[in-house]
Amino acid sequence: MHISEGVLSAPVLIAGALGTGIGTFIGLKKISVEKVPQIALLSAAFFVASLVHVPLGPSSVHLVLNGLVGILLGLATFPALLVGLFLQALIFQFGGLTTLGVNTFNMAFPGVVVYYLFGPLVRSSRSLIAGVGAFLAGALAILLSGILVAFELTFTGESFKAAAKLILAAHLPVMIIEGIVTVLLVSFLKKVRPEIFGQEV
Amino acid sequence: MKKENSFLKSCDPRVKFVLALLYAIIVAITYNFSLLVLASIFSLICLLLSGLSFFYYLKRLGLVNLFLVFVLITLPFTTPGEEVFKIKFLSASKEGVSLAFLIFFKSNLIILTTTALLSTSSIFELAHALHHLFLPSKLVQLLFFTFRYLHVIEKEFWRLKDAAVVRCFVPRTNLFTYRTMAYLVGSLIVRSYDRSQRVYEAMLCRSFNGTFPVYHHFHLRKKDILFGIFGVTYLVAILILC
Amino acid sequence: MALLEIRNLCFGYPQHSVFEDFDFSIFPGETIGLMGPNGAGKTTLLRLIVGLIKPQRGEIIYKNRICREEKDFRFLRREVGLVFQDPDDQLFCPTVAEDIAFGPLNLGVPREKIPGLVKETLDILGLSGFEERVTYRLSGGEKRLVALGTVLAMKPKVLLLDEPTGDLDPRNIERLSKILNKLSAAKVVVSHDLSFLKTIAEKIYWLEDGKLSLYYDVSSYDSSRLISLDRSIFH
Amino acid sequence: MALLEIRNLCFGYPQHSVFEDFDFSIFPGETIGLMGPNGAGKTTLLRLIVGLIKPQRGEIIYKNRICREEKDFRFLRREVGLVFQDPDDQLFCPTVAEDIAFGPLNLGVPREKIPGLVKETLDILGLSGFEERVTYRLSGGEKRLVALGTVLAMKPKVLLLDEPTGDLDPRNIERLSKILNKLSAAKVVVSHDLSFLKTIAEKIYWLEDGKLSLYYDVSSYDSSRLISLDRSIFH
Repeated sequence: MHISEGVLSAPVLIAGALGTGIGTFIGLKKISVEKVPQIALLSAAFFVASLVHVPLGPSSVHLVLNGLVGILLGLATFPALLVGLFLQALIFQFGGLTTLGVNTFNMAFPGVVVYYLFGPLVRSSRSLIAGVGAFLAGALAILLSGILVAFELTFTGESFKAAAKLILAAHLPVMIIEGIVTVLLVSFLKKVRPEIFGQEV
Repeated sequence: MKKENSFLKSCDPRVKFVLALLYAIIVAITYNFSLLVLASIFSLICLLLSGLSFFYYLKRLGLVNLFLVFVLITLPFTTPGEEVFKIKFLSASKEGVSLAFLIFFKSNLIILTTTALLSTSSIFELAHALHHLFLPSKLVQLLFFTFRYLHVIEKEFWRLKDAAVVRCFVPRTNLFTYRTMAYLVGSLIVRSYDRSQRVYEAMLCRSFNGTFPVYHHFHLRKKDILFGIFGVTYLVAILILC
Repeated sequence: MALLEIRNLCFGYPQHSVFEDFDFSIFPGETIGLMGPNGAGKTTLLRLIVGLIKPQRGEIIYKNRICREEKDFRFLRREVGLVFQDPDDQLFCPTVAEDIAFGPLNLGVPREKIPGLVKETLDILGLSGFEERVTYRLSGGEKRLVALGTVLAMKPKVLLLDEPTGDLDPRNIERLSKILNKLSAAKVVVSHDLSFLKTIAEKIYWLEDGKLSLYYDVSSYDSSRLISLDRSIFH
Repeated sequence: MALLEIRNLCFGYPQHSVFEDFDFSIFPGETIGLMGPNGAGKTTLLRLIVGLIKPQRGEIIYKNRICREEKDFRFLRREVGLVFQDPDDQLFCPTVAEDIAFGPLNLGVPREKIPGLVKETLDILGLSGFEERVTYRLSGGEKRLVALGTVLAMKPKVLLLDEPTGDLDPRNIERLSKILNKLSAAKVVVSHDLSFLKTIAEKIYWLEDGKLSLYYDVSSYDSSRLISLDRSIFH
């Protein structure tokens, strides 16, 4: 979920921008020039995937997939998502310039975390282990994003606590769906193009 | 939708980007109501100079996301203070209502102004501007490629979706639907990955040697400089005054 | 009586109109070839028939049912199958078997009948034993055949094919033409390849400026003669 | 003397070999057509020539220089241009002008000469005034021409084209053939479209099972006759 402009306090915005700045700096260093088109096209693919609405009962949720981005791109997750969110801000007015740092951090940091925690599991040749790893990666990345958003709101002011709880609760069903979709996606990619998992930067 | 040749449309994207960023920062971090009123004068000027229609802005504001709704409906009830109204056992405070209003005002001001300043340039122009401002070239290249192939990949996705629809696919809340969605997205990822390799090869075939040549250069004209100076002065002035 | 009929169809983009009061009908079992310059609206016509895009005015009638809303077209799509120009657009499942099973599963074919149906479809295509192959890694020719198979498995009454010969070599084109000739479904085939169309279609129409004109008629002409039309592009 | 020569080339994938002791040469200014079944290795051959994939054995010799390593191929690619099958792979810059300028800028053409070069290239293609057009919004036919332009702007001595007619209609094919006939560069054109190849090539070869055979020779045959080869596909 993208945090809108004008909500968070200055210290939170600055911390988010710093975190994303450092993450992007390290990520860019890891991307060699010949990898630029690859990261960019995957970033574009995930941008399009995030527009996909998945039915959930009478309503629908849109995919986030930051867990899978993390697994596939490792540290390059930061620049890839930064570019994606920047474009979303320009094209749809989702998020914005001042919240770009915070929003990127909220999605990319969990991606990098699940990359280190579950990357080896997902890469396992045994499909059960890979499946469990993929579910945890997909679900935990969302949970972590939700926790970060809630934390940032609470830090901005005590009166945002209720909103923080609501938003965290809204993340729970998304978490399950993301977990399932990530499992299915990983099994698809492993069958069709296993090389993709060997290419993380 | 866009009127041709408005002032902002012909303005240097670097100037516009700097102003948009400065404006967004100042408005985002303030809780001072009089500063917001002064800032809205700046917004109004930008709106008038943009040449974009009222309807266009309305559409943009309509997209204000779910997030703001969460914040706005909870704030009046969670902020302690003098009670103004009550819904069942929940009491809304005066302070809470005014905080909710302040955030709503700030959020919309920023959206309107950045739209006026940035939607009058194409994304490619903005990316060029960023290249000339301060961003590392690898990040700008990433931005270029992502935006360029966004369209290709989006069309690819709609064609795949059509292929599913033609074969009588109707999305529902079940595993079959989730699997189908995963296959569609997975296809997109695999194809993008393979295309990226062909794109890199196409670059090699045109003697790419590791540095991206830049073709376009911007030229600051007098009116760009004047607009920039006016904007920065005004924004800094209201920040100091309030 | 026509199986599928288009009446007074109007469709256009903001800049230019593609069809104005366009009429067209398909009878059971017949095969119609469709030629015409790029951008004449051949693909658009096929997409209009299956309701992927909706006309501004006019009617698409399938089995006497006027199709207007999505639910009407859902009914139509159960029996009218479209094979896309690019097989990569049509195939999105990991294996050939899953791709072929996708349509029938959506139609509610019981799961236990699926393996038999997949096998039968692959046999028709001459691709027996391809069930577990990864679709994405098939050759161009094989992909085209599987894309056709994904629609055949739904046992369509009308088959719409958009440039099915694409980048096929002569051998594969012949193979395709043999498969198509064995099918009993009515077919509308869009192609630039006249000699291919001649092997499968009874009538070939030329679509240009939103108008259809008869271009070649197998039943009334010697198969080696073309209707002589004064077309500038053929100088 | 041959401008580009391939000697004893061996290349294969783990499952099957594509070329074994393959020989091929291109002389200055000549145009060679290349046909063959899907998967015969036509695209692979073009990719081998420009060094995007490296052969297991054998030599690619350009202007008497044996190309083995990446730096040799960098030298070769300055003068041997490949036009990809899918123009979207080739056009990766925002505007037409930038895309056409990309190659020349990499070759070190001075910046002040670029606008003139871009204009000149667009004039050749009949796309004058297209400089500031956004590439992803071009039509399919325009994209193909611009993709050709990105390579032409580098003034290649050898031009390799992979299925340049793609989904073009007869009108655009004729336009392409006129453009190609005006160029002085040697050309190798992979296509399934024999009638198109006849309008541009002096010799057309058939590639199958890693072997080339002469299929059609403009210089020694009447243009309406095909070399009669006992090919099962033509029964």
